Amino acid sequence: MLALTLMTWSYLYRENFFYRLAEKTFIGITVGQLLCLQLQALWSQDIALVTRGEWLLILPTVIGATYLLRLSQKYRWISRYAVALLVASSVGLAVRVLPWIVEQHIVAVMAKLTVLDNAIILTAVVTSIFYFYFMRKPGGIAEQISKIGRGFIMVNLGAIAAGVFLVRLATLTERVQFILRTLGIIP
Amino acid sequence: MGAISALPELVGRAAEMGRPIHFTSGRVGMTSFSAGTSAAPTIAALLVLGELSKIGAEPGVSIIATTGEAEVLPVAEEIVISAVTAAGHPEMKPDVRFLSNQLRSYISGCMGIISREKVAGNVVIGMIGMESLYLLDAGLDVGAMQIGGSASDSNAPWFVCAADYFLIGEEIIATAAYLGGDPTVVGSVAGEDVVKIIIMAIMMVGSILVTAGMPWLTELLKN
Amino acid sequence: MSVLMSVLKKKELPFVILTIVGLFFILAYYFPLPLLASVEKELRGWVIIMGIFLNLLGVVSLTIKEYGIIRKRLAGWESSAWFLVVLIITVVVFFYAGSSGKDPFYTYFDTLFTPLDTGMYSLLTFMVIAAFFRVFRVRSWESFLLVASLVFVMLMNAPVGEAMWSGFPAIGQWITTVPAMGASRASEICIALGGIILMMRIILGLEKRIM
Amino acid sequence: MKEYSLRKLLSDKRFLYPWLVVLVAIPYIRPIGLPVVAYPWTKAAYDTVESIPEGSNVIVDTGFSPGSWAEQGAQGMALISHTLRRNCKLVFLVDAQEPPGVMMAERIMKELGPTVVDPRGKKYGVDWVNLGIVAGGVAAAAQLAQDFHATVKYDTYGTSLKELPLTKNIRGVADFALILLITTGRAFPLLEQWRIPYAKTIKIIVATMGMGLTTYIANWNAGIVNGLLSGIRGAAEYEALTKNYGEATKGMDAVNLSHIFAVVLLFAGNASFWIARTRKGKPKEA
Repeated sequence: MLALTLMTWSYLYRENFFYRLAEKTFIGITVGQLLCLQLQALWSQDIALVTRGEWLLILPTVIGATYLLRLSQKYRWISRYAVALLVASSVGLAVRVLPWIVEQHIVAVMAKLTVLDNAIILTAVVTSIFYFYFMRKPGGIAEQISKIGRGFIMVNLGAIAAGVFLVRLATLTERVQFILRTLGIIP
Repeated sequence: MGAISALPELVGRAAEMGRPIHFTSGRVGMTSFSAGTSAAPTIAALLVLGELSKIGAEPGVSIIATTGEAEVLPVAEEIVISAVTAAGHPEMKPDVRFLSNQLRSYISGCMGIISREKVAGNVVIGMIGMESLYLLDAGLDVGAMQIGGSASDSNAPWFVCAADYFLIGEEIIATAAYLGGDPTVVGSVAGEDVVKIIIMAIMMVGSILVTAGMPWLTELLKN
Repeated sequence: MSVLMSVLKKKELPFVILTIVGLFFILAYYFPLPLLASVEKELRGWVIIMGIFLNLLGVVSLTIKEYGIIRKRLAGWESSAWFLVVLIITVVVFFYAGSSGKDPFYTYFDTLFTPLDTGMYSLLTFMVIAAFFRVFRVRSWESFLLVASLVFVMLMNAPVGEAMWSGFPAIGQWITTVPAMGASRASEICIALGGIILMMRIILGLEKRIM
Repeated sequence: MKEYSLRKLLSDKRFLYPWLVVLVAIPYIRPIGLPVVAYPWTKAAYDTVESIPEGSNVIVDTGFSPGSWAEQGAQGMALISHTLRRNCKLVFLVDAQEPPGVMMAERIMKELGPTVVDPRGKKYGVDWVNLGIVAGGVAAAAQLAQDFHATVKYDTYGTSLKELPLTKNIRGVADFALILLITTGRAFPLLEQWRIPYAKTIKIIVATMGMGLTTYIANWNAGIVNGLLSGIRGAAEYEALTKNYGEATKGMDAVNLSHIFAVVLLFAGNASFWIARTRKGKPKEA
């Protein structure tokens, strides 16, 4: 186990044989697990149900199977229908975020402006939206406001970077502790 | 937006050096994981891939696209095929590689490709999760020119600092729309800007009302 | 027959299907009638089943690509061969040992997976440190704001900041809850809006590049 | 050109890595122990656990994977050891989204067992139960609140819940006093389906990753969440509040050292950049 961790860390020096070994092992086991779990799911969620009489499920099975036709140059066009369905379902799901946005963000901003912080939050939101106001003309007032918004965005990104550092550091401490334990330096 | 004009520069550099370009739209897909917010940036990223393939078709630059979600594979291939056909090079084959659906495993594969192929350009765009800094770091090491941006705020800071051209948040989606040079795009974006003005107006009016002790607008929107 | 085939091969028909199904999903969400809801639930189930095939497609195409590298003896074919070996071992262990509960497959998988996963994960800390040193440069007033906010929030997170000056945690907390919060809300709102516009363009068939 | 080569060595990023490992390792070998001052929301979490009656039932969602053990595990251990010392009975469950969480509940109890809690007192089935994965999302959570036994029939080992002394008499949300959400974001919908409708009888503490903090602070201000822990820092604060110092406190030492290191690097990187810039009159890329 220690060896595997060190093999991934060897990338830090440069891409090398040990890293490649670790990488291919890693992809191999995860893809292998994916293959097995999906075959199992294909049986339990689909074929087993069809044989039990849910005939309607034959349809998605056939459509799904056309994805595999992509591997052939000649019949690739058939899978285009399945791709259309895939894009359609993703589109349909994406439109659902609207009510959530209203509740989570737009309503949350509305607060007593007499509190200085609330006023600053409102300013930050409005100026930052101006940064994403694409019809602005160069040199116009919207351009000036968007620059302030960009400043707020940068402050946000800095704060995020600090948070990410803390989170990732926790994982490193766990690994270092593991190495020290394996080497017997600490109990 | 600088990143649009940077694509030809990137392709030119790759053609000159005779090295490939690496493209990825990240680990998330369109229907499965937190679909609501990741679908649009992922599709927008794939449109950027299409544009990249179109520009790269003429000088014959090979573009390695990687993905961590199998459902991106067929969509990306379709987009690349139609892009290279439109550019008059239908013989170019798309090189889209599904690496693994597990995040870190996918990252290890991407890093391997970037450093082994010594890519000339590294385009990391879409709903990029924690893979952002791994891929940018690998790109820096091989001296690749990097273009990218993440629609997820928590991974955007690295792009601002480590990429040569970066896009923040919604700029990704807008860039992808503008790239095609389609006249209907301007109309859609103008319409969206009007919505933004309305949202800002609602927020300001709502705040003033709350300050004045009349929170009825807030109550109305909550339902 | 050949006429039918050539019509089917064209791109228009998939676009029509895309529009119909996409509009249906939107309608079913905003007008939750019982009939629409039940059809929508059925369709969601279909998407999951189709997802199984997509994953299989991913695995098969990856395997074919790696096999091609081995057959042509391209550079690095040895590592591709190793990948295939690991893949086959994993599949064999899975189906030979069964897959539920605390059985050999999970022991096998965990022994390899956990150190690789946490090892890769912790690599990121090194990269963050390197990035701080290499690329977090104050080039303009914008990058100055970014770096300044980074420093203050870092000194809020670490207790040592408090030990140095009690102002660090106070400023750090103010940054995270006031200006940063505002900017992140704006960014979320705009991404959602831009996403919806792009999706509507796709559904209405304005975005021809998608297929 | 000796000076030049030295500078080249110093500017190579690989030079930094061993230092980081050393800085993180030092506190494990020789702890430093700078005091950690608790945020108000962490103090609120402590007060919440203190406020529930001794011996109450607590429902715990451990929806995180082994990769986040360093953060979520530390928070879980700090919170759960406190509830156990107040003789609370624990019911663990996870959402289908995070299957490895089932093992995480076991790991927390295993690592706690011999150290903090008196191992003689705490028994499986009497003091804690692991329901395993409860599939079905929002609908399942709502049903679980109203009719516990109709939703889940067996624990993760396949024992009937009607036979276990702890779960035998549980009917629904009314039998619980506290929810602990120890998750990495996509929480089991206990917040929506348990806390908000039954806010009078049940309290909730959320232990989130460091990055999820801002979202939940808004909820804490609004009174939806009673207490909040965030990342390894939250765990260390909680350990300080309960005076039960463990992994997170040692981790915070590593955090201190490495944060100082990071700030120094930021300044060093920028200083060298500006020196190079003023000397050459144009920016030098890294």
